[in-house]
Amino acid sequence: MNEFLNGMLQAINLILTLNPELVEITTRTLFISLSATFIAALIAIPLGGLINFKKFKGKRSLINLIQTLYSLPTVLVGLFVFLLLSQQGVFGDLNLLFTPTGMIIGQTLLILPILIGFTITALKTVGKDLTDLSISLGASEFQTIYTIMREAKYAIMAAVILGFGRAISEVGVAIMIGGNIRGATRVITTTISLETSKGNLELSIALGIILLGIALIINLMLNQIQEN
Amino acid sequence: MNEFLNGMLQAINLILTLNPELVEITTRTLFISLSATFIAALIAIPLGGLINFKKFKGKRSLINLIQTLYSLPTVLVGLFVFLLLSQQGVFGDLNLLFTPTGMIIGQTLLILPILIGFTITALKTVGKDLTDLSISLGASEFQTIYTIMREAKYAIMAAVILGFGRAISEVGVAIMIGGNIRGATRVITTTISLETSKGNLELSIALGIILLGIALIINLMLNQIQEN
Amino acid sequence: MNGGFQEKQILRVSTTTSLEDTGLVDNLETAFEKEHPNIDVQFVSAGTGIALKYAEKGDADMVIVHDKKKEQQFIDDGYGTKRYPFAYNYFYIVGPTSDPAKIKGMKNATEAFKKIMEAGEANSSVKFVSRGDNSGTNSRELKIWNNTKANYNSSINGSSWYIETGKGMGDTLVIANEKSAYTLSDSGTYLAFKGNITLVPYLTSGKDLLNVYSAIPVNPEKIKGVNYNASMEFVDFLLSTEGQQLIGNYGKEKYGQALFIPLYGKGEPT
Amino acid sequence: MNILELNGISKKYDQEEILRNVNLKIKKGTNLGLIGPTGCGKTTLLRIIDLLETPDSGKIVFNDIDVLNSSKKEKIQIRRKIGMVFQKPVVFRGTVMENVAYGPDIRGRDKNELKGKISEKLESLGLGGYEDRDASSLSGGETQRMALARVLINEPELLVLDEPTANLDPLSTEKIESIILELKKNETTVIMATHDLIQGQRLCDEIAILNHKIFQIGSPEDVFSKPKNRFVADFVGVKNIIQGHAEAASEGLSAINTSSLIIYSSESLKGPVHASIRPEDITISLNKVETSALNEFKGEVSEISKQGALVNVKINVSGEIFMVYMTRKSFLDMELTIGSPLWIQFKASAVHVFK
Amino acid sequence: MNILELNGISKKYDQEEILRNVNLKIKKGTNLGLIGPTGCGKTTLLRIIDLLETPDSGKIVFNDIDVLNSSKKEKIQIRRKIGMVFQKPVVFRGTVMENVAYGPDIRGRDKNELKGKISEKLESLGLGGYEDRDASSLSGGETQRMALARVLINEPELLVLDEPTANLDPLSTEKIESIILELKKNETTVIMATHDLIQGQRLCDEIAILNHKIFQIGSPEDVFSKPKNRFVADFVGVKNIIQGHAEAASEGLSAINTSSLIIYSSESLKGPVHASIRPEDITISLNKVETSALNEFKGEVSEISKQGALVNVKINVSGEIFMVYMTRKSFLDMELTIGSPLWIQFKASAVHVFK
Ligand SMILES: Nc1ncnc2c1ncn2[C@@H]1O[C@H](COP(=O)(O)OP(=O)(O)OP(=O)(O)O)[C@@H](O)[C@H]1O
Ligand SMILES: Nc1ncnc2c1ncn2[C@@H]1O[C@H](COP(=O)(O)OP(=O)(O)OP(=O)(O)O)[C@@H](O)[C@H]1O
Ligand SMILES: [Mg+2]
Ligand SMILES: [Mg+2]
Repeated sequence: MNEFLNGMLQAINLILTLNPELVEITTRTLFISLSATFIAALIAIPLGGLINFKKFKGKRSLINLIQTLYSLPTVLVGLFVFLLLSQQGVFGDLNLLFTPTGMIIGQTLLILPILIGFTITALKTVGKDLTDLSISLGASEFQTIYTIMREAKYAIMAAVILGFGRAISEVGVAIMIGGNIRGATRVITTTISLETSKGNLELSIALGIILLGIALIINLMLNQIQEN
Repeated sequence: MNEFLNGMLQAINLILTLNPELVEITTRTLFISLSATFIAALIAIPLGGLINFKKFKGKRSLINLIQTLYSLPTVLVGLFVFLLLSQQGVFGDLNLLFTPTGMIIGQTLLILPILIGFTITALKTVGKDLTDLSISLGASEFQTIYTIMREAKYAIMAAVILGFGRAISEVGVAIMIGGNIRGATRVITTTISLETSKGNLELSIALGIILLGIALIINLMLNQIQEN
Repeated sequence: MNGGFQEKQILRVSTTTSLEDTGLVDNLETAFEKEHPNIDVQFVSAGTGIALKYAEKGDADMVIVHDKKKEQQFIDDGYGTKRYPFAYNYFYIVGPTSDPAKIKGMKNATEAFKKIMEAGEANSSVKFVSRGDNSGTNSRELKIWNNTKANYNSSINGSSWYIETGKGMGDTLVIANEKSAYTLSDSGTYLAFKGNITLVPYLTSGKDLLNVYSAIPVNPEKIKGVNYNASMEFVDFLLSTEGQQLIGNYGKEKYGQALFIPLYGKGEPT
Repeated sequence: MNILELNGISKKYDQEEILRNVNLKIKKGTNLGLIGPTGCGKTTLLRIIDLLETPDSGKIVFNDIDVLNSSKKEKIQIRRKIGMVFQKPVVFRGTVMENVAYGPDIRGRDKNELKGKISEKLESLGLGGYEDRDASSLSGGETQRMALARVLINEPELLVLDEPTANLDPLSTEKIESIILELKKNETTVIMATHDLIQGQRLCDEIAILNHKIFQIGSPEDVFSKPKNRFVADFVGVKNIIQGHAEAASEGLSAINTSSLIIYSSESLKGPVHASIRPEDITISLNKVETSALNEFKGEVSEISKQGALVNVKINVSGEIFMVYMTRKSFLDMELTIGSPLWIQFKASAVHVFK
Repeated sequence: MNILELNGISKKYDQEEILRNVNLKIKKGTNLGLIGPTGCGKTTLLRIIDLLETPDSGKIVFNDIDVLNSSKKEKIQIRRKIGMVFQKPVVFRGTVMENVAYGPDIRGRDKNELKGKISEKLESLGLGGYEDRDASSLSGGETQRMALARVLINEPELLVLDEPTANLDPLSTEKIESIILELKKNETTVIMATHDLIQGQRLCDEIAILNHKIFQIGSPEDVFSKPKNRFVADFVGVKNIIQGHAEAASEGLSAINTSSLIIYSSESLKGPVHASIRPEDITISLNKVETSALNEFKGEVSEISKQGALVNVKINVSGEIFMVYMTRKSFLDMELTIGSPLWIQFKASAVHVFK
């Protein structure tokens, strides 16, 4: 387990020396995963709200389907988006393959089910009394959903943090769509994979620790947002 | 996108012919991921309960840390467990590297933070009134925790489903600790990776679809359990 | 022998992903286990670096790789007993059909690389994709760049025409295909991906492109507990006529050509 | 003009019929009290009126609009004219101010402008200075008053109150009651469920006695003194109820034959009936007196219980028990104890007869 | 023997002192009523007694055990002897049966054996046949009764009730009250918060008037007729309160000088005082009469209001207003209207004097 101690020292060293490649990769990682989380939250929270509050046929099945997509392997999402974005794919003309934008799209798709699913779960735990109260006070459907969201904000923020964690820690999408191209689409996880396959275990560990450090900072910030 | 259509056809074909290798891999996948989910739930649900109900210094920080571990990259967990289980590692004598048991340990560690964190989130949404009621009726601390768990069972089950999804869809741990050894530790995701790297995209897609099918069945079963 | 009812032993072989991707190891495993029912061969595939690490830590009994320099280092450090070369083939220099660097018909890999570099500097549509992952293929690529006498660190690495993927061979081929770029590939992976990509091979032989595969048992004196005997059984099988024939025929059915040329006891080609 | 009409409202939960063919017409500006035993469907009916629950059948007309057949948007508009205070008041996360501002907020009113108004409203409900308190930490009574403020701030045309003073002490109850009476001056219509009969009497123009269906509706005076049937009589606490058979007697009177007495009534219902005499209509004397009261009987004191300012005396007349209220003073003056013999008198016009 | 003693209990929430130095001693088998305005700390005090809240200072002794200094285990044992029904009853997910079985369950009792007992208990509370109903769908009153059943099934030594009949109609209230009185026979001690003064009078052996601190504690009779101070007097609804200055007069009497009258009292408190006369202790006559009452004044009717069986008449005597209760009958007999002149009389012994 010496590797872990060395990894930690190496992590500190990399951070203190502000290793330029590390800075570049970290910035890119943050940009991509935060963007994906933000976009996914923007879609998932209202959508989850709608699904929770609307009564429709097949609702139970839809929720089951969403929960099933928690098991979506990242490679499969990667493959799917890759086929869409490749030169021969439907969106080939957009030239998004092997770009950070492409990776954002992939990660967004990856974490959408989790965010939608857990928004629904979060809202389910808010009592019917509050929904009734809001409606009774004259709220429109949209206003009611918004109100209940606010009541469930703690749980919804937990879902967002989870989504971010999934995005920043995943590697399948990043590698399939980004291609791990140095200077263009390399992110922390793909670098870890690369260094591991090179046998540079300590560097991998150092990078993993740095990733967790970043996640900690982001979580603290998200928690701060939620308090207000 | 033809690949997806073909992949789907191939998936159906593989299932209908009960391809023996597929059956073997699928059984192993299920065994490993269900075991990991089960063990993790067994640890995480009581632990999450304790953390939620106990008042102690640094609780907020502990929860932040747990939420940070949502961002744990699978490779890092893989690496960590690999170093522990390798012949030179602390638990080298147990000969667990490149075995399903080792993979179960890795996946358990991977999903523990999510399960603990979301158990806490689930319990937080149960009103203080119910805790008070339970205590007032003479429940011991343990009984109160159990009661509140039952009140939060929907959200806790959602967390378990999420944990299972994470376990069955991850590949980093499976490949680092399992080694993707044919006939011994090959699971669906590592097969997908292998087939993708071989260029057999359609087979990869077929396997991905089968994985989702299995996840659907398990989710339906877990939901069934929760109803009772 | 206790009447053949000996306890089943495991032989763990760590190998590179590019070799596993060809599917050869599956065939070797099946044939070997048929002859040695008490040995369970387990192939663990990973990047060359980690594959050697597995062996160094005693988690594998033998390695099969194709990176002579690293193999020698492995033996010099005392981890491996001896190299047993058992087959070879050639790396391919592949590129887009339009061949913007005009390397078609060239025979010398070093010259071809030089041309690609010059064309890349002159013309933004010429690109070269490197695996950049310290794999055997990547080592060979760097060796060829060195032969061109150009300074790799200053004039190649970091240039806009030179793309580093840090990925396996298959993914790298796919990226090269998407980017209409040249790349260096082992023949097996290229043939496996041929159906999915439009890249064509331009140089497929020559000294620079020679790719020798060898097996190295882990040294039981340095690493306690490794299964040296089984490793030697497997080496014997690899070098046996039966084993060599199996290797020589592999791929004919699927790709219409053999992927590996067995050595049949001849010395390692140079 | 009727602000609200309910026609044939029925509602079932799990096969069980909670409301059966409920008909109500409420004039603008009236206070209607909904009284009935627990579980009789009061809350259910109020929730239907607030459009939170859809009846299984029936028609609701609010301000001439057929509510059940109107669009979602119209329903929201109607709901904005109705304010309901729930029996179990719940609060939104946040301060008292945020809770009360909710209604104006969703109506798009400017919050800052409203702050003063909200503070005034809180003040008038005895919650002055509570603006920044965490709403979830309020006491039972405080929560109930905040819930009332939250509704009143929207100036509803129709105010629906589900047991509005159930958690309040007498002083707060008085305050709330005066606010409800105040609203009447502003033409606000009020429908309130209450289990406090006296409160219903004090506040309401009309009382409906509900037990899954409406048993009687009318002025409090009528409902309390002239119950139409035994259920209402029992429920409103009519005390002296006697079963008998009524027959025509001389001069437009009817004679009610119980097993042991004949009681004269000035009402004309015939056949098997119930008769009731309000305790306050019965006088007592130690000796037989000559009065105009047609009914005079001899009995003896069987039970004495003090209740607030009054003493309840039960008098046994040949097996029928009559309850009489006395002030403490006259009780002491007459020196009554259990077993004291005495005479009771009541007029034929004080005998109410019903089925 | 005292089952519970509270010594110097204080509790603050956010700087605000909710309870200040509360002292209580409760004998086994007594019914203590806790009465006070909304927000006065009743619920807080009950929660402290149920060990749900820890006071900032003070001591709690339950059955001779110093509760606050006892171990967790002991606390659970004590809590199992105390049953509390909350003001806002909440329910566990599940059926009524499951809710009521909760207490026995966690005490490890056999559920099946208990089923009959639970059904009986439900029956006795008017919830017969409710066993399999979803607890969350119960009406307000049903929920409250289920909550009572959930606590009674554990046969607590000390029963803590927070406004137990707040959501109940008169009939159900009567039922619950008779159950509470029944418990007394089994030596169960009861502490109940209520805002219903009459209920307090009916059910309790002792009444404590609370407003952050205890203002008075004693028998209902004492508290209601002899309030120790203005707060209690106002709160318990003492009607005729007059300010004045008391001086010694002949024969052990004191003379209370208001601005316009001199009132004689048989109590001896001197100095600036309040005096109160219960409405039922005042008699009325159209002409001056010769009685033994030391206080007789001439006044005129200033207000008339009917309330249930009684009529409230307010009489203005040189600016002081006296309220008198009359039965409807005597009210009609005297033919009173606003402005009618009359005389009032009350004895010196009916004048209660306090600070
Ligand atoms: N957790 C809390 N945080 C802050 N303030 C609180 C909290 N709990 C109660 N209070 C405040 O303490 C005061 C007393 O509350 P309590 O619930 O004891 O009143 P109560 O006498 O039961 O009133 P009611 O008759 O309305 O139920 C109230 O002003 C209330 O707002
Ligand atoms: N959602 C529901 N599902 C099933 N039964 C219900 C539901 N809501 C109410 N009930 C039942 O309908 C009956 C009427 O309930 P409702 O709440 O209208 O009574 P209520 O007259 O308001 O009583 P209370 O005075 O106790 O508040 C009760 O027996 C109740 O248990
Ligand atoms: Mg109700
Ligand atoms: Mg209270």
